[in-house]
Amino acid sequence: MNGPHDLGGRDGFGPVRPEMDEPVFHAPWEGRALGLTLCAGALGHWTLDESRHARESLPPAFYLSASYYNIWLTALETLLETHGEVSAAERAQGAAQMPGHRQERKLAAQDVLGVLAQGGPVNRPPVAAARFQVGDQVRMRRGRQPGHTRLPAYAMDRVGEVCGVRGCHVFPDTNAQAAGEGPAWLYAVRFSGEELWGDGAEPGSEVILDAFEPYMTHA
Amino acid sequence: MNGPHDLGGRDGFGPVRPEMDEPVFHAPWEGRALGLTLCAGALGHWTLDESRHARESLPPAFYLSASYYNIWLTALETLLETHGEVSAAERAQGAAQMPGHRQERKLAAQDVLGVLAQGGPVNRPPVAAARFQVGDQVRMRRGRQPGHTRLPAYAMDRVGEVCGVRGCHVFPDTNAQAAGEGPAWLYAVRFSGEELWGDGAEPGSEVILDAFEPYMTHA
Amino acid sequence: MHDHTHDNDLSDVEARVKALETILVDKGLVDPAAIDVIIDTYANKVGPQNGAKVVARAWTNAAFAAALREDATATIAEMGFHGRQAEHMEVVWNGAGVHNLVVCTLCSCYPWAVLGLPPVWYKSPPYRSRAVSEPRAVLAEFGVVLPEETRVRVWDSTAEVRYLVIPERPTGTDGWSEDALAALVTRDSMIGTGLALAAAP
Amino acid sequence: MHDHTHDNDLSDVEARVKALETILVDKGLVDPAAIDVIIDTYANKVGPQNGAKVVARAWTNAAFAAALREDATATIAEMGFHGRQAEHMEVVWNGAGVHNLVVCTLCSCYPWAVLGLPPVWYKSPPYRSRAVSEPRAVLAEFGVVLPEETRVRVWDSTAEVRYLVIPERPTGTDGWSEDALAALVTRDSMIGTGLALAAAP
Repeated sequence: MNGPHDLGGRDGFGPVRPEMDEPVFHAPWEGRALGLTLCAGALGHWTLDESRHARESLPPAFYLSASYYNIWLTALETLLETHGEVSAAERAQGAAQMPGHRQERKLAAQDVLGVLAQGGPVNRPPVAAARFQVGDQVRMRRGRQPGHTRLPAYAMDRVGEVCGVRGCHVFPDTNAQAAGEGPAWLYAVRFSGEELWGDGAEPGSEVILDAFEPYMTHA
Repeated sequence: MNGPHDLGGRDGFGPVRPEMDEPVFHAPWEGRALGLTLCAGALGHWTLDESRHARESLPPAFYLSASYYNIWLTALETLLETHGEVSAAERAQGAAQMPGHRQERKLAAQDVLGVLAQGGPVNRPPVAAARFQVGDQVRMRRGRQPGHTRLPAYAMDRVGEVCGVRGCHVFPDTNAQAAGEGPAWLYAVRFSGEELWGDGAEPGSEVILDAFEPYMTHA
Repeated sequence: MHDHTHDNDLSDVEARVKALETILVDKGLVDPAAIDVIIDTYANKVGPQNGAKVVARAWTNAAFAAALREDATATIAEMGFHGRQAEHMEVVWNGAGVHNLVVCTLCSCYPWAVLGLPPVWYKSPPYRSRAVSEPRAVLAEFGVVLPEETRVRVWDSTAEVRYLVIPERPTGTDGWSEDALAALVTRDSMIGTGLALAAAP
Repeated sequence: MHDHTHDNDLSDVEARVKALETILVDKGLVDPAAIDVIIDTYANKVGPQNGAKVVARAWTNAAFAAALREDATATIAEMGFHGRQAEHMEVVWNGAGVHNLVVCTLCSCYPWAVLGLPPVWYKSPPYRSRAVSEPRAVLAEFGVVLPEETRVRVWDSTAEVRYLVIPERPTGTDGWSEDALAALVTRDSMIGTGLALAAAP
C-alpha cells in the first residue's frame, strides 16, 4: 500500500532536527511501550511483517504527527484486538475481562536476553534458482497494491542494476497477511539519482535498496 | 512539489463520509475565513497559484488533519506575513501595528458581486503553435520538482492520449513563484486505469486530467 | 484511534479568524461588509440550483445542449452563472455506457458559480485520494452501483477548467417542465457521485 | 503554525500504555519483569558502543575487515553482537570517493544489536523522506559537507538486512589501541550522518 509510511522522496516535512545527547527513552512510558510490543510479539499471533502493516495502516494524520512509540502502541492495540487477545472494551475499562489465550507463550523475564540474542533470522533455503545476477538491469514493479509491500513508491517502474544477491528471505508481502512465508530471492539493486529523481536529483547520488524477486523484471 | 496535497492514488484515508443535508458553512468562522481569503486576495499581492502553493506547503500532519477552511486561514496568515501586510507579532497581539500597504486595493462591499461575477479568466493569446493535437500519445514528465506544479504524482512518467486542446492558459508552475504567467498550451489527456494503477486498476476506468504542454513529450 | 479529521481546537481557529479580520479591517485592507456580501452570496444565492437549471435545459433543449458542447462557458454564462471558479467550463454527459466523476486531487477546484461551494467530503483526503484509483468503490459508498460494462471516466481538474456532469435524464419524465426536471437534479449527480432522482411514480 | 511532531496529549498515551500493561499482565500474557529486562538491555547494555568496537577492529585488523566483507553477520556475532534486528548484517565502507548513508524510508529498521535503538530523527518523516532524494542537503543539516566529487550512496533498508557504515579512520591515529579508536566512533558516523571524530591534537 501507498500509505503514510512510504515517505521516500516526499516533500514538505522540513529540516531534520537531531537532538543533542538524546536519551534512549524520552519518558518511562516509551520503554514500557517497547517492552509490551516485544512481549506481545512473542505470543506469536502475528509476524513482524503484520505488525509493520498494522503501523502503516494507521490514519495518515496520526502516523505523521505521533511519536514513533505512540505509533507502536496504537498498532499494538489494533493487533491485540484483531487477534482476540484484548478487546476495545477491556482497553476502555483498563481491566481484563477474560484470561489470555496464549498464556503458555508468555515471555518470562529470564528468557528475554536469550530471545533477543537469538533474534528471528528470515533467510530460508532457496526454493528455486535466482532469476537475476549481479550486473543485471532490472525494472521494478509498478501499480497499485492494497496490501503490505516493501517496494517504496519512489522506486516503482524505475530501472536499476543488481549489485548484490542476499539469499532467499521470507517475503513480506505474503507473510504480512498470513499467506505464508513464501521465501523469495532478495537482491541489492542500485539506482542512480537521475533515474529516481530526474533533473531534480543531487549530482553524484545513488540509492541502493533491498528488493525481492517478485518486484523485478529484466529491463 | 510532492507534498501532502498530492493525494491521488494514496492509500490509507478510509471511506468517504458524505454528510446528509450539509450546510454551506459549519460555523460562522468558516464564512469569515472564506471572505477574508477572497478580500485579501483582491489586494493583488499574490496569484491564485501562489495561494495554492502556500496551502500545499503547510506541514503534512496539519494539512491532513485540519478542516479545509483552517488550511485556508493558515495559508492566508503565511501569505500576509510573506508579503509584509500582517506580521506574526500583529497576529499574536490581535491588533494592527502599522497601516496596510495596499489600502487603495481594498475590495468594497458594493464591488463584491461584480468581482465574483467577473472572475479571473486565465486563457491567454497563444505564444506559439500547439505542439500536440488530439490523438497524440504523450508521456508525462517525471522527477523531483521542489516548486508548485499541477502535474499529480500518479500521472508522472505515464502515457496517455490527448483528447482535448483547451487553449493557452497561465502556467501555474511559473505563476506561483512570481516568475510570470508564462502562458502554455493546456490539453485534456486520457489515461487508462491500467496505465496508472497496473494490475490494481478497477476494470473499465480511466482518468482525464488537464495537463500543460511543458509536462508532456511525445510518447 | 486518533483520526483527527477536524480541527483540534475550534476556539483557537475562531480566535485566529477574528484576530485576522480585526487587523485587516484596522489596516484599511478589508471591508467587513464585503465579507458579509461574500457569505450571503454563497450561503443563499449561488448553489447547486444553478447547475440544476443548466442540466434541465440541456435535457429538454437540443440547441442548448449543442451550444453547451460547443462553448460551455459562454452558454452557461448566458443563464447568469459565470465568474469566479467557473471561468472555463466543460460539460460532460453521462450515458452511452459512460459515467463521469469529477475530482480535484490536488486541492479543491469546483465550479463555484454553477454548484456553489464544495462539500467537505469533496475537499477531504478520502475522496481526493480514491476517486482516481478506485472510483467504483467510492461510488458504492455513495450508493451508486453501475453496470459492470459501464466505463467510469474520472476528470481530475488539475487546471482552471471546471467540470459539470450532465446526469442521465430519469425515465418517465417526458414532457416535464424545466423547473420540474431541475428538482430531480441533485448536487451529487452533477459531480458524478450520484444519479438524478427518479420521477415519483 | 501547527506542526504536531509530538503527541498531543502525553497523559493520554501514558494512560494507554499503563492500561494495556495492566490488562496483559492480568491475562497472564506479559511478565512485567520481562519488560524491565528489555528496557534495561536497550537503556544500559546495547548501544552504539557495540558498533564502535566493530569499527575500531575493522580499522586495525585486516583479517577482521576481510571477514566482515565476507560475512558481516557472523563476524559481528563473534564479538557478541547478534540477534534481534541484526540477524542479517552488511557493512559498508566510506572512502575512495564514496560516502554511505543508511535510512529506512518505510519504517524504522536499524541494527539494534549493533547500534541500540534508533534516535527519534531517524524514525521521523524529515529524515525518512529526504535521505534518499536530497542526501547532501540532509548531511549539511548534520554539519557534514562532502567534497563535490564524493559519491553519496544511500542504503534504504527495505528488507531485513541491516547496515553498518565504517567511517573513514581519522588521520593521526596510527598505532592507537582499539579502545582509543572506538572512542572516536560516534553513532552518527555509523549511520552515515556523521564522520568519526578527529584525533585530539
